[in-house]
Amino acid sequence: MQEARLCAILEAALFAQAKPLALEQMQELFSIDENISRDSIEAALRQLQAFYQGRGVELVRIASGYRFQVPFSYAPWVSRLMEEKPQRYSRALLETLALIAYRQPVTRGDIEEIRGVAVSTQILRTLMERDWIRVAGHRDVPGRPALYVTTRQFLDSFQLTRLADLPPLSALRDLEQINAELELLDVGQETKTNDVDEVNDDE
Amino acid sequence: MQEARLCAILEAALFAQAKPLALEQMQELFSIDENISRDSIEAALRQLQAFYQGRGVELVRIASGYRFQVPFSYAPWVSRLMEEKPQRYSRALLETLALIAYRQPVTRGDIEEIRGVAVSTQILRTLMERDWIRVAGHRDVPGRPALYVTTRQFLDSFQLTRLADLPPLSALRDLEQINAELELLDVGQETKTNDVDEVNDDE
Amino acid sequence: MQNMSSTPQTEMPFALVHGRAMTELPEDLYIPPDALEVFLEAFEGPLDLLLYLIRRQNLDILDIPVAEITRQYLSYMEMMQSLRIELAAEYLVMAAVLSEIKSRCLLPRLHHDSAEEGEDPRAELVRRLQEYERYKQAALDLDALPVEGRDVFQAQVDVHDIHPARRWPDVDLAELLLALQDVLRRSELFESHTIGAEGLSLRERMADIVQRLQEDVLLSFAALFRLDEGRQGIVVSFMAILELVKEGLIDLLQAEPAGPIHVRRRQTQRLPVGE
Repeated sequence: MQEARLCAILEAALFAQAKPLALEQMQELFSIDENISRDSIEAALRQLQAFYQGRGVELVRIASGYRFQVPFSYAPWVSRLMEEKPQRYSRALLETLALIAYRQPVTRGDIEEIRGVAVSTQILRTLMERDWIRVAGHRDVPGRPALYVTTRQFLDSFQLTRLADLPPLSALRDLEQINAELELLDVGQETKTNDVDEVNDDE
Repeated sequence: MQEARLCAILEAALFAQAKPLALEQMQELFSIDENISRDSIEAALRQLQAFYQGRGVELVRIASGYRFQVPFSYAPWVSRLMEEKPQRYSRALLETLALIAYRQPVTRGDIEEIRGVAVSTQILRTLMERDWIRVAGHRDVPGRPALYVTTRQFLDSFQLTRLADLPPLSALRDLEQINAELELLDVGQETKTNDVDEVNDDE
Repeated sequence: MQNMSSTPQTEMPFALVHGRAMTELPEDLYIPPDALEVFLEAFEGPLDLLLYLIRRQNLDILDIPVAEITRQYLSYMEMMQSLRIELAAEYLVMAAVLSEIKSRCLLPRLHHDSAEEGEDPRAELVRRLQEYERYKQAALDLDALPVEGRDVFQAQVDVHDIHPARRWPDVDLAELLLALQDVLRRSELFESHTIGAEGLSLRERMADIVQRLQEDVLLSFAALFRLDEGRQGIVVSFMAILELVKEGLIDLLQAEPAGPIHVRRRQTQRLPVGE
């Protein structure tokens, strides 16, 4: 199959589907006779990505695969078309989500301990309804509290391919080094380990 | 506004929803300051149309406005993408098929006699559509009922090289035991998947 | 509140606090009383409020002037209480924690190097503040990411004249056999009433087939059936053939798809025992 034709078929498929397409799904579009390798699909995707550079749509790779999307820079015009105005998320919701994303799996108790306030059931419900978090199990302690983790949908929604792509957490500093650090003009504030690597993802 | 920018904004708006956009709606995307005439929008749309000529999506004009759509020539691939999750075959269908396989050639009457209930025409039609059974002739009795046999496709579907590879009926009792064991295994596996450290979500 | 009574600030009437607000509280902490409730909602809890108090003064978390921060925190609490705004319990707990830290800081340290006195009383609070602050920042970072449906939009095009491909359910052989097993069991129930006379023995038929195969090396599959025996006879012959195949006594051969099937006896074999 010619590369241009392969590109056009992938383009048609990616635009036809309202969900991201995984490489495997793209491969399944073709019959065995058509003999399309994974490599040639990836090459065609790269070509499409280059082709759409700077246009009103872009081809992005996220956790579940590839999808065409309208870039951020066109949101002002596109959102005028939308009947429902996109909602803003409360700080309580975002902080709860951040704690789940960076420290998963966590219980509600873990979140409350760090935030210093109660987590409303409504927030957890909203996050579940958005399919950003799910209960992955229960911690083996009295009461067996639910353990929350983020979903693939969460990664997709935030344009991430995996958890390691989350913005890095700022470092914790040690109080005992305070005097030394302050004297040394407060250097090295952001060079310590970040937690993101601890959160494994099974992509 | 540069024409390329206008094109990209219209492209973004048209791709942002699967519904057609009327010229008036496109005009409303822009503020009065942006000062975009109907003519310049139409010129930009013609440019987009030309641009997408021969690609996997095309910009078409229909009664209610403009929209991007997948050209029909890509239907073979796109339709594979849209495949619905297949439903399971009914017990009645499987029983009918099994009886045809083991007792072929049989008439509908034969099957009904053994099953003790009527065989729906729909079941026979589905089995024929699936290319698992065919009419091999007619029994020489009043009414000349069709005689059903299984096809080569049936053997392929069940990974048999010939009918003789069908397990003998006497093996069926063993099968029941095996099945019971398999079910026990399944239950064991399901509880395992409830593991906690599985961070990501695979729909 | 009992927590408050241990601090000097509680003795101060609200009016005085009000009067000294310009000098002793960060300016923007003075808020018209009717807006205080809104102000409270702006904080995500006591840690958030404390961070605010610290950051307002460009202080490092690691170097909190506990006495000063505690004083500010408590006067803020007091304002809320005098306005009868109901405070979440967490705020009151924090007031107690702060007061305790403050009093421990005031105690003279007798032995600087002893393990007992080693820990800075502020350590736990500083740890919590830092921990909270990094997630507060992470939440802001998350919010800054382009979110689908808010900042970016999935591109979609019309596909109305393209229909989903037909896909058939998968069935495995075991499923088919289970279905057959069911139907046979049911049919046994039916047949026990109507049949019983014909008396065709499966073993007898098996022996019969093997007998015939000794004479001809290769027989047509169809030749093994006698139509005059009716359906019952055909079924018995068929089952006999299947049984013989299973026991490895005969082979069924089909040269091409849907072509004629032939039956052949295997080279080494034993006669089945007749009934």
